[in-house]
Order: sequence, then structure tokens, then C-alpha cells
Amino acid sequence: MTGERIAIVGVGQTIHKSKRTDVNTAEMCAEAVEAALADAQLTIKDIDCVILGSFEPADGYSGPDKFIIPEIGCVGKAGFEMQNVGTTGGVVCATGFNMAAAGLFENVLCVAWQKMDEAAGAFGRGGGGANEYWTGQFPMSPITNFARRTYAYMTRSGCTEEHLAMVRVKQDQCAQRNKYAQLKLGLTVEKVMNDFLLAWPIRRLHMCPTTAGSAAIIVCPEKRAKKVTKKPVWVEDWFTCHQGGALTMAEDPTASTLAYACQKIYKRCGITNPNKQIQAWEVYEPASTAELRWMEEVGICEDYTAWKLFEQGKVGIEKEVPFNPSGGVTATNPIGCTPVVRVVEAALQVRGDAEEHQIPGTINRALATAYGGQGENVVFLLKKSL
Amino acid sequence: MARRVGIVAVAQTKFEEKPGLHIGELLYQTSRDVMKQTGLEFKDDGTGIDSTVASGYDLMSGPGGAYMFLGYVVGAWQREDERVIEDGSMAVYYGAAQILAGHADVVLVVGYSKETQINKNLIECLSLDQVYQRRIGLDFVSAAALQAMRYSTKNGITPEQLAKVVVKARKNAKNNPYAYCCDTITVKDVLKSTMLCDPIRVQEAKPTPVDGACALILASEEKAKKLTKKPVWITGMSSCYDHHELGYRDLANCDSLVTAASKSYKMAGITKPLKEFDVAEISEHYSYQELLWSEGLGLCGKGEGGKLIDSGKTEMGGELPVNPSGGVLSGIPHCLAGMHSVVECALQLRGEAGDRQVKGAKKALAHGVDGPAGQLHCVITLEN
Amino acid sequence: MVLKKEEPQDPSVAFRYPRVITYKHSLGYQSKFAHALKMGRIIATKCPVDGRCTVPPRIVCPMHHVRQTEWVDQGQRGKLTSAFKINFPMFDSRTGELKTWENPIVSLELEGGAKMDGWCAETDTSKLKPGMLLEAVWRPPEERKGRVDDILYWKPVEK
Amino acid sequence: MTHHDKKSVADIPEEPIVVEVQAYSNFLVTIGNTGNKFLTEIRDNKALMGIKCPSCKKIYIPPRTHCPTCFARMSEWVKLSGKGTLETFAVVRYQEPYMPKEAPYAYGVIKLDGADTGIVHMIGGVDLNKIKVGMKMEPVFKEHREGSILDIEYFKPA
Repeated sequence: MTGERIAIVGVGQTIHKSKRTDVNTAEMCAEAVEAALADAQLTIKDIDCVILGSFEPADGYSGPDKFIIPEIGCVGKAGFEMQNVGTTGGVVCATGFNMAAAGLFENVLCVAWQKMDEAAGAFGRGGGGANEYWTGQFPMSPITNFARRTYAYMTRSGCTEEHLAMVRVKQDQCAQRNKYAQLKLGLTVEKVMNDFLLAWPIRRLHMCPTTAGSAAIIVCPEKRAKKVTKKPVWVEDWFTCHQGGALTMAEDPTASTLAYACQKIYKRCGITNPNKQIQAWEVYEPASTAELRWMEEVGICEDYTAWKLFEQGKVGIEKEVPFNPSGGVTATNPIGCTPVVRVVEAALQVRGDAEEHQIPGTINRALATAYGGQGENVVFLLKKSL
Repeated sequence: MARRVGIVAVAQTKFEEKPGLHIGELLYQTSRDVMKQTGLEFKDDGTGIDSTVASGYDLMSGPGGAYMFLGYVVGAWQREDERVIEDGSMAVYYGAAQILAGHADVVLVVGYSKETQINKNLIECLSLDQVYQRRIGLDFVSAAALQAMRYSTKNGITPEQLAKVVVKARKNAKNNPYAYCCDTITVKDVLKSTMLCDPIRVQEAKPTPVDGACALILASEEKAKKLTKKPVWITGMSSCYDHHELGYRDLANCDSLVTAASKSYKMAGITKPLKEFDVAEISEHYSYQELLWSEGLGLCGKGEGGKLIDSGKTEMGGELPVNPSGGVLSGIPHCLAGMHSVVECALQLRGEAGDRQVKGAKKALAHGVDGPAGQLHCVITLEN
Repeated sequence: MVLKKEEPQDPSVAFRYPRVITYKHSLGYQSKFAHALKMGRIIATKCPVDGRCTVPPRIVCPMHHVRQTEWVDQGQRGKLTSAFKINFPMFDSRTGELKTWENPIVSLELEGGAKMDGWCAETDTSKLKPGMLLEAVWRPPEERKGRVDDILYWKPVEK
Repeated sequence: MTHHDKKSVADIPEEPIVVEVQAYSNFLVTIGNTGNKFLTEIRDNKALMGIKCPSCKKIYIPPRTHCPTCFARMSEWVKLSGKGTLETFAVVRYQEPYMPKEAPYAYGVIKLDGADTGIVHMIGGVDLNKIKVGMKMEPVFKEHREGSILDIEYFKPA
């Protein structure tokens, strides 16, 4: 890297809920911005650039940044809006990182949001993400996508429905300790296995919920970051991996681009043993069952063996593999904002500020990701020290 | 700016209605064009294009996530592929920032628009807040008309002065083989044309629908020098937001443009824009905008936009030719205008602008705008 | 997901904003695919580098970034790779209505090599095994619109 | 896989097709507490309320929760007379499906007395050719009001 080294100096998120009738979208964003500013002990006057983004198909706007800007006090500031469907939040963070690292700004604010209570049941023909003329005519949705992936995963790995339920229970146990998480259900394996079946083997509890929520981060170049906070979270590297294909080109129907993206970023950062070198994981899993494959793709274990870790009870906040300590996306999913929540949670873990769901011990490095479409990913590596 | 970013190749399609072409074909043509010029392909070992930034509203191309399914068309399969949901100038801005950040050395910037596919006014209307401004049926045309009325009444701008902007644009467009609209038109013709939304007449608004695409390749200083003999350097860039509610602003001003311009002039060391720039490409979606934005860009004093067009300084051959390409009034699609400005400025600075060439152009000013009545401006200064 | 239709109690807290956007998609190079569907045929673009066929057609091969100009007939049959039923209402792209689906979704590898998805005529998923052959059942020619759903169903080939 | 005769594709026409597709959606627009108070005041009391920033003291209408420049939370409501001055106007002479009424009709920005901002709304009760910048304006409320900005039918010359 030839640009400035950068750090996250403040993070904020709203308490995620299924419905927010007390605020409109812009006011909800303002809550996250207030939280991030308070966290960084900055005021809005310090911010000189703002990057926004949401999953527009669920927003009812074409360019919602325009009406959100005044509500978050950013009139007169530089910035623009980003969008890449499911990975939008990831791209928002990546853009913020680029703007700060470019040396153009001192304090860059990244804000993402989604108010799914406005969009629930809003999609008609054409669907949410099904956009190209042809893809709209195929029977597809995230549920069918993950049903297919999980079905293929089960036949290849030998994992059973019970293991899938264990994954969901672990996520719920984590979410119960996260005050910002939306779903805290007190699940048991039995409860999950008896839940409504959407498309075998995907049950309703396996899919991510619809959430109204917003998250914000503040990024500064090195010099400024050291002035602003005693606990900067350094952004080591990031990589956007989009493949622009409705129907995946991969031979393996369970695969996403995550493995490729991780290999690339690990090589750049000298990571040879991810299990040892990365202490916290916040990986975007739109369905709980995806967590198994993603664990393999990020390099925690061999292909098709992640379910064994659950069987052996090795996954959890205080356990060997601290995967998605926040409860993950199946607990909280304000779509366009979800990747920012991953980065926020990863940063909190690095700082040791995750309170109830803090992973014990020192977190030197954390990995956060964004997922979208049929296998698009953005990967971030955060570090405690330079 | 501490380091420089160079534009090493630019391309554009002819702007016209293209009902027979798929969006993918538009994108492929233009991106292939710039890749051929430089011999670059997407590579993951740092020897080719590292990243791509696109611009354009999602809803323009499909119900959602349209570009997500098109990234591969430009060759960005499993590569950094991001999209700015604003005017194209912001994509250039972000692409250059990626290079300054050291995150990429070579960036492909693409923009596309197919207005023939949708009702442009409807998509623009969907940018407005749902509770107040959209509920009463306001859109970008009526918002612009409100601004035009406020601007001209406050500053005594005459309809003839506004019509002159259109006449100049169409005259310049005749020299531009890519332009959509290049008919001979007089001030009288403009003033006689049908009223679209008082005080804006049909001829004073950007022609629509138009289809087209633009592409650029940006590179770090080191690589740019190797890739081309005629690099064009980005010397300053900034964007700035204004209030969303029209009632919160004085529509006769464009405060956010003043801020964006002063920031990028400061980066580029420009103090007297009218004198120092040799050519400017300003996004004027409506005739009044060239005058108002000229004021915001510091090409004339506040309220003196009318005098500026009367003086002939902005004509071809004048002190600072504005929109030699014919500008948006000659027909550039939604979301592409700002990127088109940068492309045209780059051509001017490379001396490759053909009949519309401003002789010996050394410094250029590109401007893009988005949002109702110019809520978000982007200013990019260039040098050869 | 089961979608609940909840209208706000007080209209000033929230209101419905119905939106209809009409798109006039230019199919361009993909038009040939639509014409083929109208004729009851499935065709795919072929990558000149590795010969991979794609449905719906793509202008370039994503992996090799080369223009795909060759079209290949994909036949009327396909090998089943996965099948599952959806137990929740999904939008019918033909009418825009929320609808419960009796027929399972199948993924197929066509005779010409391209992969595609469709609905299956056999509603009992236990009878659907990976590797079995399915055949396209088309709408009558006069009802075809040049859309993928001109193929009504895929039905198992009787042996 | 069975034997598959690769049929020629030469007989399939290529002429470009344009297809029309409609994308429907039906969003539930949440107004929030601040907007709700503003709209219910219009509905129940025919009153226009502004909101005051505790830091810069500006009074905004339509209201919002945060000051756009100070980012201070605002909660002090100020009742306005509803009367104001027409700052600018535009006469719409084209028709779009999202418009609330048939063109031609006029929009205006009305700078409200006692507020620092104007409000965009429709202009009525006057010949479209006789609208003048600087006119004094007042709101005309609908008989049947349901808590929407459209409860104000239009602003008319006072």
C-alpha cells in the first residue's frame, strides 16, 4: 500500500428491530451516526466526507442518500452513495477506507441502513434482486438459492439436519448476549428441527430475518487516528470480489467467491495459518447453514468438515472457534447495512469492547465479510496494532 | 494533491436512441475500446487493470442490482467491482481515490445509461423524499423549474440569455460526431418552443431519451507515464452535498458547488478559474444551469451568469469555451453527464477533440451534478 | 417467507406507496434466444475458449472475457442435478401474484451442456433422483412469448 | 446423456426485440414521530408547525429530527401562522403518472412567516398566468384530512 494507513476510530449501530415506526429511514441513520460520533468522541463538524449505501430495491428510493444527508447533518460535506446489492455495506466500508487512505480527508463517515419493515411484501414481479430480464423468469430467491446450496453441501459432506440445527442454536446463543441483535429466541436443536420448512432443508429459522437498522463507522488516516482515540482499529486490507453472474459459474454448487477472496487477501497480508493468526470472525451468512461452508472457505477447517466442529462443540464465543460472536446475520439482517454491522462487530472485538459477547483473550486480528447475489464477497481484515 | 492520477484512455459511444442494443453490448463496446487503447486486461498480479468503478442508478436498468449482473461484461469477474449510485463524475472521483489510496494502480471507470428503457422523470422522482416532496408529485424537471424561476427573477436573467445557452450548445454539438442533437437553432426558435414547465421550455431541457456509455482508464502517475505518451492528470477533485428540501435552500445560489469548486481549486492551485482554465465541460441539464453553475464555479461573479453568456467569453474561441462538445443540452443520458464531461476534457487536453478542439488547451474543468436542483455537485480539474 | 400484510392503523404514521415502473428492455444480442424460445427451442452462447455454454446467453464469457458469438442448440432434455419443493408463497413472475407452488424447482444440465433451472411436473420429490432425464413441456406455440417460462414444466422421461 | 443431434441454429431469427416488463412494488412508508406530529397537527388543527434547532436557533419546516447543519436533536415545536411569501414557482405543463393532479398546475416555494425555510407545495386559487414571485400566500386545507402533506390542498394568494 502506498496510501495512508487507516484506522476505524468510532463505530455505532442502532438496536436492530423488526419494525421501527417511531423513526423514518433518515432518522434511523441519524441514531447510528450519533452513536459512532459519541464512540469516537467527535462532533459532526469533524466529519469531512460521508459515504452512504443501502440495498436500494428494498428502499423505495433511487438514490436515498439525497434525503438522508440533511438528517445526518452532512449538508456541505463531500461524499456519494455506493450500491452493490447484498454486499452494499461492504462496498460502503471499502469506499470509506479508500477515501481515507487517499489522504483526501481527515474523518470519513460511512453509513448504511435498511428499513425492511417498509419493504416487507413490497416486491412484486421482477423480485428484489432478480433484475436482468431473464433472471426474473427463473424460480429464484435467497431461500431457493440456499436450499440448493445446503442440499448439495449435505450430500457432499455427510452432515445431517441436526447439525444444521446446531449451527442455528449456536448463533442464537451468541445473539442472546448481544444487546443490538434482533432475534433472541432461546432455541434448542429440537425447536429448530420442528420449525416450519420453507424448502428442504431450509427452515424458517435458518434464514436471515428482515430488520430495520443502521450502522456507521468513522475512519481516519494514521496520524489523525492516533490523535482521536487510544484504541484505533487498524484496517489491514480489504478485497471486493464480485463475479457478476446470476447463475454461478462454479462447478461446485456450494462454493462462493469467499475462498478465492480469502486466499488473495491472506497472501497479501502474510497469513499462512488463519486459525492462529485470526482470533475473531464476523462472516456474513444469509442462512445459518451457509456458515458451515463459509467456515471452510475462510480456512478454519478442511472442505466439508465444518459440521464436525459443531458436533464436537468447538464453536462458540469462549470456544476454540469464535465464529460470529455477535449472533450473525440470522439474528440481525438489515440487508444493505449488514456488512457494516459485521465490520462494527469485528472492530468491537479487536478493541475488547464487545461486552457480553466479547471473545476472551487478546484479539490481534479479526476478519469481517459481506455477501451478496449468488456468491459475491467483500473481505476485510482488521488489526489491533500496526 | 500529494500524488497524481492520470487518465490514460477514454471512450464514448455515439449518443442516440439504441433500442436494438442490450446494455451489456453498450458496456462491452466502450470498455473494450479503452482496453484496446492501452492493451490492458483485468489481471490479479498487478500487471493489468486492478479494479472497476461503475456509475448509474439501479432502477434505470432494472428493478434492482442490475450492474451486479453486468460486472463480468467489462471483465471484472471475481475482481474489485464497485458502483457509485450517482452521476458519472463521482465514479471518476472514487476511481481516482482508489489509486491515491494505493489500493489499485489501474482502474477502469464505466458508465452506461439506457433512457429508452424507462421513464427518466419517474426514476428521478424516486430520489425525492417520500413524505413531502414526492407526495406532491415534484420531480427533477419541476425542481429545476423552481430553481430557474428563482435564479432568473433574483438576478434579472432574461429569457434571451437563457436561450443563448441552448443556441451555443447546439452550435458546438455540430462539431461533435458523438452528439445526439445538433440542429441549427436560433434564440427565437428556443423562445417559441413549447413550454415544458414554466419557465423551462422543451428546447431548454436536456433531450431525452438518449442511450450511451462512457469509459475511462485511470492509472497511478508511474503507470500512466508508461501506458501513454499523453496522460491527462487529475489535479483536484471534490464533491459536496446541499439540502434536500428545496425550501431549505435559496435556489438562486448553489452553495454546494461553491464548496466543491473551492476545494478542488485549492488542490489544483487554481485561483482565477476563468483565466486559468482553457476549456470547461459543465453539466447543464437545463439552460439556466450553465449560467448558475458558472457562477458557482467562480467563472463569473454572483448573479452575473447572464452577463457571462452575453460577453461571448464562453463561446468557442472565447476566453474560456464552455461545453465545446455541446454539453448535456445536446443530449447526454442521465447519470452519464459528469463522466462525459471528464472524457471530453481529457480529449481536449490530449488534442484529440477533432473539430471541437480548443487549441492548445492545457487546463480543463469538468463538472457533474446529481439530485433535485443540483443537490450534489462534483468538480474535477484536469491538466495535461 | 410468509408475508404478512399489515396495514398501518393511523395513516399519518405510515402509508402505502405503490410503485409501477415499466421497463422496455432491449434484448439486443439476446433476441435470438427469445426467438428460439418462441420456436420451442433452447439455445445457448458458447465460450470459444473452454466451450462452456450459458443460459441465459451472455455477451462475453465471464471467466475468459471473450465475446461469445457462437450459438449452440441445447436439445429438449436435461439431466437433473437437484430438486426441491418450496413450501412458502413466492411471486409468480408471470402474473405478479403471490402464489404457493406445488411443483418442485429443478436444476438441470441440458444436453448441450448449459445449466438451467425450471419447474418440474413430478410433484413427489422422492421420485426425483440426481442424474435422471427430464424433458421440456412447452406452452402451445400461440401462447409463447419468448420468455423462459414458455417452458411450462420439465417432466421425467418415461423409460 | 442420450444422443443429442446438434440442430442448426441458423434458422433462428436475430432481429432485435424490445420487451416491456412492469416492476410492481408497494412500499410501506414510515413517517416517524417527528413527521407524524407535523402531519397530525395539519390534520387535526389545520396548524403548520416548525421545529427549532437548540443550537443555531433556525426554525425548519417541514420538520426533521436533526438540524441539517448542527446535527443537534430538535424538539421545540413552533406554531406558524401558515402565511408566507412566494419565493419562486413553476407551472407544470406535462403529465406524469405520479402527479397528484392534472396538468397544468403550479408548484411554489413558500417562505413561511416565522420560519427560516420555505415549503414546497402546489399553488392554486389563482390564474396560472397571474402568479407572481413575492405574493403573500396562505394554505387551503382539504375538508377531509387524513394526515398527509396533501391535506393542504394548495397555497393561495392571501
